Amino acid sequence: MNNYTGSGTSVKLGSIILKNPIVMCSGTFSSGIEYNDFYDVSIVGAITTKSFSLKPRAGNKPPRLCETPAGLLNSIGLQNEGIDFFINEHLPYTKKSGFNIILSILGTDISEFSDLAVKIRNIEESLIAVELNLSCPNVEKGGMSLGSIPEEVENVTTAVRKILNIPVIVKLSPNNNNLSELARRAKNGGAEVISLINTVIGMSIDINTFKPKLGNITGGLSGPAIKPIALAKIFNLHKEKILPIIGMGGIFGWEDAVEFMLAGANAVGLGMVNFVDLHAGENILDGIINYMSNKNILNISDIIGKVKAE
Amino acid sequence: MNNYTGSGTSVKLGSIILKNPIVMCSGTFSSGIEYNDFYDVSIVGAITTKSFSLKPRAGNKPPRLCETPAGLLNSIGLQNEGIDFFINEHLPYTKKSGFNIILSILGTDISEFSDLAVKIRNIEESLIAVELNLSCPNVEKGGMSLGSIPEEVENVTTAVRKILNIPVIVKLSPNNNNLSELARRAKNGGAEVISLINTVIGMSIDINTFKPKLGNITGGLSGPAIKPIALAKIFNLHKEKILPIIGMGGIFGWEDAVEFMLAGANAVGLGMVNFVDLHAGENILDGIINYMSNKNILNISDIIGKVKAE
Amino acid sequence: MKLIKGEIISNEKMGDNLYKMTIFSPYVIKNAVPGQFINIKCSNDNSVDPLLRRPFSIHDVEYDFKVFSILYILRGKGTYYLSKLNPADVIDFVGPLGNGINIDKIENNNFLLIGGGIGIAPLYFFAKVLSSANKNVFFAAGFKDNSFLLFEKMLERLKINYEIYSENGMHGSKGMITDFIKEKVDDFKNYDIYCCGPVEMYKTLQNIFYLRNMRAKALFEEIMACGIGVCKGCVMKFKDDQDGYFYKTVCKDGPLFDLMEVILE
Amino acid sequence: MKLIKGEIISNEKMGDNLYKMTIFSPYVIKNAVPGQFINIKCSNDNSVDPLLRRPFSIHDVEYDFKVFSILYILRGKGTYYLSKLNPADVIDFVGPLGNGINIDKIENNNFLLIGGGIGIAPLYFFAKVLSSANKNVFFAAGFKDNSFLLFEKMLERLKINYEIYSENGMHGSKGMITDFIKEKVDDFKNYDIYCCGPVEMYKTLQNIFYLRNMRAKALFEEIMACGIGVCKGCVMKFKDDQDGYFYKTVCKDGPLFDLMEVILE
Ligand SMILES: Cc1cc2nc3c(=O)[nH]c(=O)nc-3n(C[C@H](O)[C@H](O)[C@H](O)COP(=O)(O)OP(=O)(O)OC[C@H]3O[C@@H](n4cnc5c(N)ncnc54)[C@H](O)[C@@H]3O)c2cc1C
Ligand SMILES: Cc1cc2nc3c(=O)[nH]c(=O)nc-3n(C[C@H](O)[C@H](O)[C@H](O)COP(=O)(O)OP(=O)(O)OC[C@H]3O[C@@H](n4cnc5c(N)ncnc54)[C@H](O)[C@@H]3O)c2cc1C
Ligand SMILES: Cc1cc2nc3c(=O)[nH]c(=O)nc-3n(C[C@H](O)[C@H](O)[C@H](O)COP(=O)(O)O)c2cc1C
Ligand SMILES: Cc1cc2nc3c(=O)[nH]c(=O)nc-3n(C[C@H](O)[C@H](O)[C@H](O)COP(=O)(O)O)c2cc1C
Ligand code: FES
Ligand code: FES
Repeated sequence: MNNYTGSGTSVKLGSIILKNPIVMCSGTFSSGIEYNDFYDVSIVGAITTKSFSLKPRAGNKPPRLCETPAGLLNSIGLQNEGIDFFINEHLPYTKKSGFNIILSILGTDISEFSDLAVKIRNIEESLIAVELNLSCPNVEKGGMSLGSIPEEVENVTTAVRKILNIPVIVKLSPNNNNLSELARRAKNGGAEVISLINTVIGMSIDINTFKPKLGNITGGLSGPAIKPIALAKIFNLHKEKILPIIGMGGIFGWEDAVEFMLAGANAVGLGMVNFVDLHAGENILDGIINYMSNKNILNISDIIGKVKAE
Repeated sequence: MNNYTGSGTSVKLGSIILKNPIVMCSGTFSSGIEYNDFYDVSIVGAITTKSFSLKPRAGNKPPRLCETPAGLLNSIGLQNEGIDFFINEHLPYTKKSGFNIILSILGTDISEFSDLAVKIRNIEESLIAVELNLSCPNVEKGGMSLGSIPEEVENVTTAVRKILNIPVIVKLSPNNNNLSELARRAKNGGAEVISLINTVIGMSIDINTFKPKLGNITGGLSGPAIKPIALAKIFNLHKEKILPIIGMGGIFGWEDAVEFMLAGANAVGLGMVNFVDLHAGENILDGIINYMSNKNILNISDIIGKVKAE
Repeated sequence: MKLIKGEIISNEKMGDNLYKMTIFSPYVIKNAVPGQFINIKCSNDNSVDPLLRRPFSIHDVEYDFKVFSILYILRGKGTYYLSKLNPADVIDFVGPLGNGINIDKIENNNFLLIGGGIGIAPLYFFAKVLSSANKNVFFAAGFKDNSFLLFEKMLERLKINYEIYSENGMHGSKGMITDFIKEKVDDFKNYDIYCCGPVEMYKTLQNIFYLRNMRAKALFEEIMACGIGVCKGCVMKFKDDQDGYFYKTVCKDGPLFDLMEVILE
Repeated sequence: MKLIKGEIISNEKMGDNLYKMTIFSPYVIKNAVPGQFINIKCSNDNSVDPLLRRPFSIHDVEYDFKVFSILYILRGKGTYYLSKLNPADVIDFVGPLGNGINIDKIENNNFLLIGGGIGIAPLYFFAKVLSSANKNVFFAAGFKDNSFLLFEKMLERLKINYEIYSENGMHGSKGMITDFIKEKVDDFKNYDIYCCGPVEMYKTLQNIFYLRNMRAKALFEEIMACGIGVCKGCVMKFKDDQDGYFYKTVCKDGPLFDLMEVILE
């Protein structure tokens, strides 16, 4: 096993400094506790928690999962036990274990986000950052998610920023055409980092029963299938130099992680790979470190955005 | 082998009647001549030709292909020998062999599309329909493709419709958020059918050379990887009942074809599967016919849009 | 629970589309209780087809040889991959997973196990544990046809009481195992009841037991992704204290649940 | 060209990461000419990993036994899959593909074949055909190391002249085969020259031949999708009559091109 604390692996995203670029994606790593049975997950740069809302959410009706070619469709529907549960049940453990936590929060409107921020103010010092998951459908906005409406992205970010002192990350969905506008609005609102991409809308149908394979009819596609799509989105957003990016979407091996950094990701998010390789965090970190030594790369941050694309 | 002409397999798309729902996708089947060495391709419902422009196009610089998980990235750049070549070299063969040809055409502006239509007027009676590929980047519109601008979709369709008497199909790209608006505009312009989806923008990078794996940097993703994405787009567009749909994107087996029809496709497009299964046309048609007899489905058109999604 | 590379000791065809794989793993032997399962990567190291791991119940455990086995039906790509593996090949799995049945906490001496189809796989492990603890076990098993013929031999060796039904009558009595249960249910009033089988069986059993105010536990299946309670993908519906409902994960909160509490839809 | 299911007769390791697979196919035997290739599905029937077929040159043909072979290097998933296949397994391939070399149309009696690395694979088939037609053949082959040792045995059996170079000197003379060509090029002034190897070799050869106003033909590789000229994916750049350029497909217009016409970048 390699040495994870060497400064060569550290990356900077706005005012956030991670000891290495490995970030666990929201919803695929819970708060890290379960995976700590498999390896010491405090070694990774950061763990983004499952998105927590103000009150518990039951989530969507099952079935919630469906495998597709090199991909996974899910319609979990953001089931979570509510922010208080995180604060009372998970946080003591993650603090004690030295996890680097990015807390993902989820609201249906500005007021829910503000209320969440107020709750977080008391635990700020135990977090690296807060990530705004803006993909919850909003009833007032005709079922559109806040994250697809530029003004809302700015307003929600501004509101949270006002209450909290820790860095704010905004997570965007690839199902929008206007990612650079959304990222600019996030920046205007005070966000320091963009997380990209969330899952891609997809669907699957059982040809015997004629029923959609997901209880919720459509769901979000993740996994290797979406990797080229994620890379192109990150490459294009990076070119505009709006904000640093945590890049994710289909990373399965260390080679993929390097590819994302070359495309312009300042850090990389590991999502559903954790379900298949339960040691993905340490394996991918190891791979990156070996790559660095084979290629004589002193600082991993030197390769960010270095794809030769004139 | 099954009997392909039984009326139970026929489908109607606007005024187009296909003897079966199998349509070969543009760019993946040339004009059918090469595949005719493998099986009698006149059995399929229709063959969409490679997109032809007014003058020959050299295409993009290689490499033009890159395999991704369950997907294929391509940046062919619409290399083609020009419409005259199709008329003089391919058409006599396709006529003689009884292929059902949908001619795909490609222009950078209305005037190129009009000029193409004028050329086609003389050969109209040898074609089932003409398909407008609006994904060519347009210099005047700042490199955006015509197909992403609602008014342009309408204007180009109107222009072609004025010149030609055969049905017009408009092919849309999934890289747009506003598919239903684009489809409505196509309908306003006189299109009878929508083809959906073209490839999804993607990218891949060589981590040893730091170079993009495609000479053109980004490319279009096709294959099984995009199947759930295509299905969701087709399902959503079908719900709006704007125009009949030729659904495509990642179909590999007959089961996929059935899935697309359940989601709302009136006919199904076979794209890159032809590269892997060189008999895909007859295999998938056979599969559908067996499915019909196992399930006692008398007319395949009875299952269109019949996914149970309340 | 751990990520384990286990060597395959044998991988045999047991019947039509039915296979039994035996794997060497001191860790599983030491830690597994009946009802638990393992989550297997069913493709080569770098392959993504199939992408997700596949869950299989622990079917049998031989403490002396430090091997356990799974009994599996050929369904799709994952099980096809498994069926092609040979002794000395290595499989990559996570386990043991799920809550399972801790027999030390059970006071009753009488047990009725009801298995439908491949549902007998985990119940066999339970029956074996119960029988070595000298409990009184009755195993009621129902199949479609005679593809589980060899399973009867295994039951015989356990020296427990059993009854086998098959829908087409080719194995045991003709009929559904739930018909047998319905008829004899009063004989089992004071038994601890454990079931494993398809949803239709569970619905019938819920009705039978509900009318008699009896209880039972059951092992459930759902499509899984993480297998460790993280993704909330594999949930089942339960009534809550008010008039609402909530979801529990099969992989972590289950797969063993109180049959009478689950809402089957 | 046809879609064929061919039975594997043998699949042997020939050297480090080097394998030779022999396949029964009367159709290929009857139709293939040197330089042509086959496009193999390198995954199980329903698997999409890897997705695309993989192209391999026809390396040898044994007319008496109606078998042909490919010589392949272990690179990634596709060749890994091939390397695990056994005699009696069946592979699904399309072929023979590409333009190839029709020897009936060649008048010259003297042939120089220049192979770099795995590039010797298709040239061997050509050498065999030429030698049975009693042509005068000189085979110049260059390798990195000694992983192609067994290939020399095959050349010996053909009873042709040859010269082998390896970069590390472990097989034949030490150095690049292009050094040898540069030195001896004037001996081959009146030969028909055919090459197959990496791009760097081609660049060097273009220079050598250009200065002497010589010509040569070469077999090229590009990543392929359809393999039959449909997708325009596998193209190489050529000068056109004006000052421009155009693209030809390797799979259909090639893989044999005039080395002096190709623009290498
Ligand atoms: C806790 C648990 C224990 C199980 N124990 C056994 C056992 O002992 N023996 C046995 O034969 N089978 C068992 N199963 C079912 C087994 O997991 C499926 O048969 C297997 O996943 C099919 O995979 P496949 O690739 O061959 O089929 P595919 O058709 O390719 O499966 C497609 C997808 O559906 C999922 N899937 C399909 N059927 C099931 C199912 N019934 N449950 C969960 N996921 C499913 C797969 O994970 C995959 O994502 C168990 C399932 C669970 C949840
Ligand atoms: C006309 C032709 C003839 C060939 N003949 C031989 C031969 O006789 N022996 C031999 O060992 N190899 C030959 N090759 C190269 C061979 O096709 C590749 O080594 C093989 O495709 C690698 O597949 P993989 O899955 O093992 O590697 P991967 O790394 O998984 O390949 C990834 C992708 O790149 C493509 N690819 C990689 N390398 C090449 C290449 N050099 N040419 C074309 N596509 C490539 C594959 O098709 C695939 O899409 C030939 C290639 C061509 C075009
Ligand atoms: C089961 C599952 C649950 C997820 N839940 C969340 C979530 O709660 N909040 C969020 O922002 N993203 C969520 N995501 C999206 C992931 O964080 C990630 O953006 C996406 O899966 C792409 O990465 P991947 O392909 O590596 O999985 C979820 C993804 C999966 C597969
Ligand atoms: C190599 C290649 C070339 C293509 N060329 C065209 C084209 O010329 N015109 C067009 O409208 N679509 C073109 N397409 C898109 C296909 O017609 C189809 O919409 C897409 O590939 C999705 O289907 P698939 O996943 O089944 O391949 C091309 C696709 C591929 C893979
Ligand atoms: S499979 Fe992830 S919670 Fe059960
Ligand atoms: S591989 Fe399609 S044209 Fe050559």
